[in-house]
Amino acid sequence: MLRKLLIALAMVAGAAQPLLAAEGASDPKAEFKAFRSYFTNRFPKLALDDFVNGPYSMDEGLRKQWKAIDEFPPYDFAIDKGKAMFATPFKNGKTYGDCFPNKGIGVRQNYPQFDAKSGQVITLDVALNRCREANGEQPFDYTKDDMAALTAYMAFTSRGKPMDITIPDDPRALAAYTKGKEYFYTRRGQLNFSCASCHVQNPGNHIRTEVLAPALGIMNAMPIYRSAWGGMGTTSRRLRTCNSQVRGVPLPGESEEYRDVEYYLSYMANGLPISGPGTRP
Amino acid sequence: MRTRTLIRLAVLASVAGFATAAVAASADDYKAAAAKADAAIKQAHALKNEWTTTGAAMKAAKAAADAGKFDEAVKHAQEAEALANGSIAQAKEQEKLWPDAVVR
Amino acid sequence: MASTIRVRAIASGDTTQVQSLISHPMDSGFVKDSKGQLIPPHHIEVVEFEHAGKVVFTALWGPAVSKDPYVKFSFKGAKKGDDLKVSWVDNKGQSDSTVAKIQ
Amino acid sequence: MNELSDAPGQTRRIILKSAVGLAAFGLGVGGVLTSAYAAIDPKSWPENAFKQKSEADALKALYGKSGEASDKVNLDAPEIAENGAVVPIAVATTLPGVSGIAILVLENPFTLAAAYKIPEGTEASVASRLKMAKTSKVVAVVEAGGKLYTATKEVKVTVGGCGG
Repeated sequence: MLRKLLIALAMVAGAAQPLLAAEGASDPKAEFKAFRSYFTNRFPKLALDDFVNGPYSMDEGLRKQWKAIDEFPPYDFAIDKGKAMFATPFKNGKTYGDCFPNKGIGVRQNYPQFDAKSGQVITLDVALNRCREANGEQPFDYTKDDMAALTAYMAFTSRGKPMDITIPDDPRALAAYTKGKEYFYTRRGQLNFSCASCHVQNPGNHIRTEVLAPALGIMNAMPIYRSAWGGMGTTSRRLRTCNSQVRGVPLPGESEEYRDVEYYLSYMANGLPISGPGTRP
Repeated sequence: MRTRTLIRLAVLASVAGFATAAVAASADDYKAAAAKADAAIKQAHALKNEWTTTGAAMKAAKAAADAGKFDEAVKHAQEAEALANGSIAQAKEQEKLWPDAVVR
Repeated sequence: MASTIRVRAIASGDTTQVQSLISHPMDSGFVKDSKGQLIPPHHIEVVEFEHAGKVVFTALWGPAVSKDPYVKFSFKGAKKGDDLKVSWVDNKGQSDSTVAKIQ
Repeated sequence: MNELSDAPGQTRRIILKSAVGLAAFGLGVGGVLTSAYAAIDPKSWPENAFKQKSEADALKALYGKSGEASDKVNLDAPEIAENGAVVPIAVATTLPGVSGIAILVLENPFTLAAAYKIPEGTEASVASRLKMAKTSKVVAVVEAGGKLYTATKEVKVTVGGCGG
C-alpha cells in the first residue's frame, strides 16, 4: 500500500515540478516573491488569507466539516488551560508575561526570531522554555500537552495578526534561513520525500483521502488540534510526525533543523494572518 | 530521480545478502553483520538521516540472534546495513540536489 | 479546576440555541494503549439540559460519541438572563454539572 | 472537575443491568425525565439498546418498533469523513410531534451511537460529533407521532475513529 502511495506521489510530483533552481546564496526577498507567486498562480481563486487554513482551503467537503467543528472547537479546553498556566505565577512570583513584550499578549506573529546573542533561531516554544528556566522552573517537553496549551493560548491572542518575521542583517541569520530552506527541500526517509514533495508540489492532492496542506501559511495555524491525536500538539510534534510518515527517524523537539525550517516557512508567510490554534484531521 | 531507486537497491541488496548467507550462519557471522550495520547506522545518524525501517530491521536481527536463529539474524542485520547505506546515499545525494527543488 | 462543561446558550426571539462541549475522553473500549492493553470503555451516558425546572433536552450517548463531545440543539420558552443547567454522568459514575446564563 | 464524584462503577453496573428493561420502556414513552431537580438517574441510559449490532435490533431495543424511510428526515453528514474520530453529523426534520432523534452507524461495533429525547418546545434538530470505525451507512431516526422515520447516507472513512 505504501509502495502504491509512493508511486502515485512520484507521478504527481513529476507533473508539477517547480522551476529548476540556480545554485547560489539565499535571497530571502526574491525567494519570498517567487514562493508567494507559485502558490497564488497555482490557486488563483483562493484568497491569500485562506492559505493559512491548510487542507480546508483546498477541499470543499473538508471545509464544511471544519466549519462545523470550529463552531465549538475541541481545542477550547487547551486554550483555557494555556490561559490559566499563563496567568499562574512561577515560584518566584514572576509570570510568563514578564518575559515578553506586551506581557506576551498578541506577540506570537513575531516568532521565530533570530537571537543575536546565541546566534540561533528562537521559536515561541523555545522562548517559553527560556522564560521558565530564567525563573527557576523546569523546561517543558517540546512535544507534549503543556507546551501545546501555552502556545495555543498565545496564538489565540494573536489571531488575525499578520505574520511578521524579520531576518536581521547578520550572516548567521541568513545562514539559519538557508539551513531552514535546505531542510525543507531535502528528501529524506525511506519514502524519499521532502517537506516540499507534499506541501509545495502536491497541496490539495490526496494521500488516500488525506488532503495535503499548502506550505504557504502552514506555520500560521500552529499549534494544531489533530483529530488523529485527539488533542493539541506543538509544531515540533507535527514535524516529528511528518518525519515518521515518510519513514524517517524524527529529530528531538525544537532541534536546530526544526527551528530553522519554521523560520524559513514563517518568513515565507509574512503578512498572512495567524490562524492558530488550528484544527486538522 | 535517481534517489527513488535507492529504496529498490536497498531491498535488492538485502535479498542478495540473504542469498550469500544461506549456508547456516553462526553467532560470529551475526556479530560481523551487526558490526557492519552498526557502523553504517552511526554514519547515517551523523548525517541526521536515519530511516525508521533501519532500526526495525536491527531490532529484528537482535531478536533472532537472541533466539539462536542466526540465519535470520544475519539476514536482518544485512537488511539494516543496506537500509542505512540507502539513507547515507540519499543524504549525500540530496546535499547536491536539494537546490534544484527550490521554488524560484 | 475549571468545569468540564462549556455552554453557549443564545436567545434570539423565543428560541434559544444551545451548544455544549464537555471535556471527556469518551474511550470506546476498542482502543489499545501504548502497551497494547485495551483501554476500558469510559464514556458519558446521559447529559441533561434543564431550564426553569424542566428538562428541555436529554442526550443518551454510547462509546461512539467523539472525545470532548459536542451537541447543539434549540428550544423555546427561555429568555436572556435565564439559567440553563447542564449535567452529565458517565459509565464510571463520575459526573459534573454547571449552570450557564442564557445570553 | 469540581463536582466529579468517583462512585464504584462495578456496583452501579450491576444495578443498571437489572434496570435495562425499564429504561428502554421509559425511552419508548419519550417523556420528560422525572429527576428534574435531582442528579441524573443513571438508569435512564438504555444500556440494552447501545449493545445491539443491527439497525433493526437497536431500534427495537430503543423504541420497540421499526422505522420507515422518509424524505422528511434530513441527515447532514459528510461524504468523506476527514477523520473517523470526529465526524460532524446533524439531523433535522419538518415532521410534527417529534419526541426523539437517534443516530446509528451500521458498521460500528455497536450500531447505536447517540439518542436524543426531544420534549415539546424543543426543536427537532440536533448536531453532534461521532466516531466511525470505517466506511458505513449512517442512519438518522426520528420518532414522531409514535412512529419511526429514517434517512440513510453512506459516509466514507479511511482513517478509522476506533484507533488501535
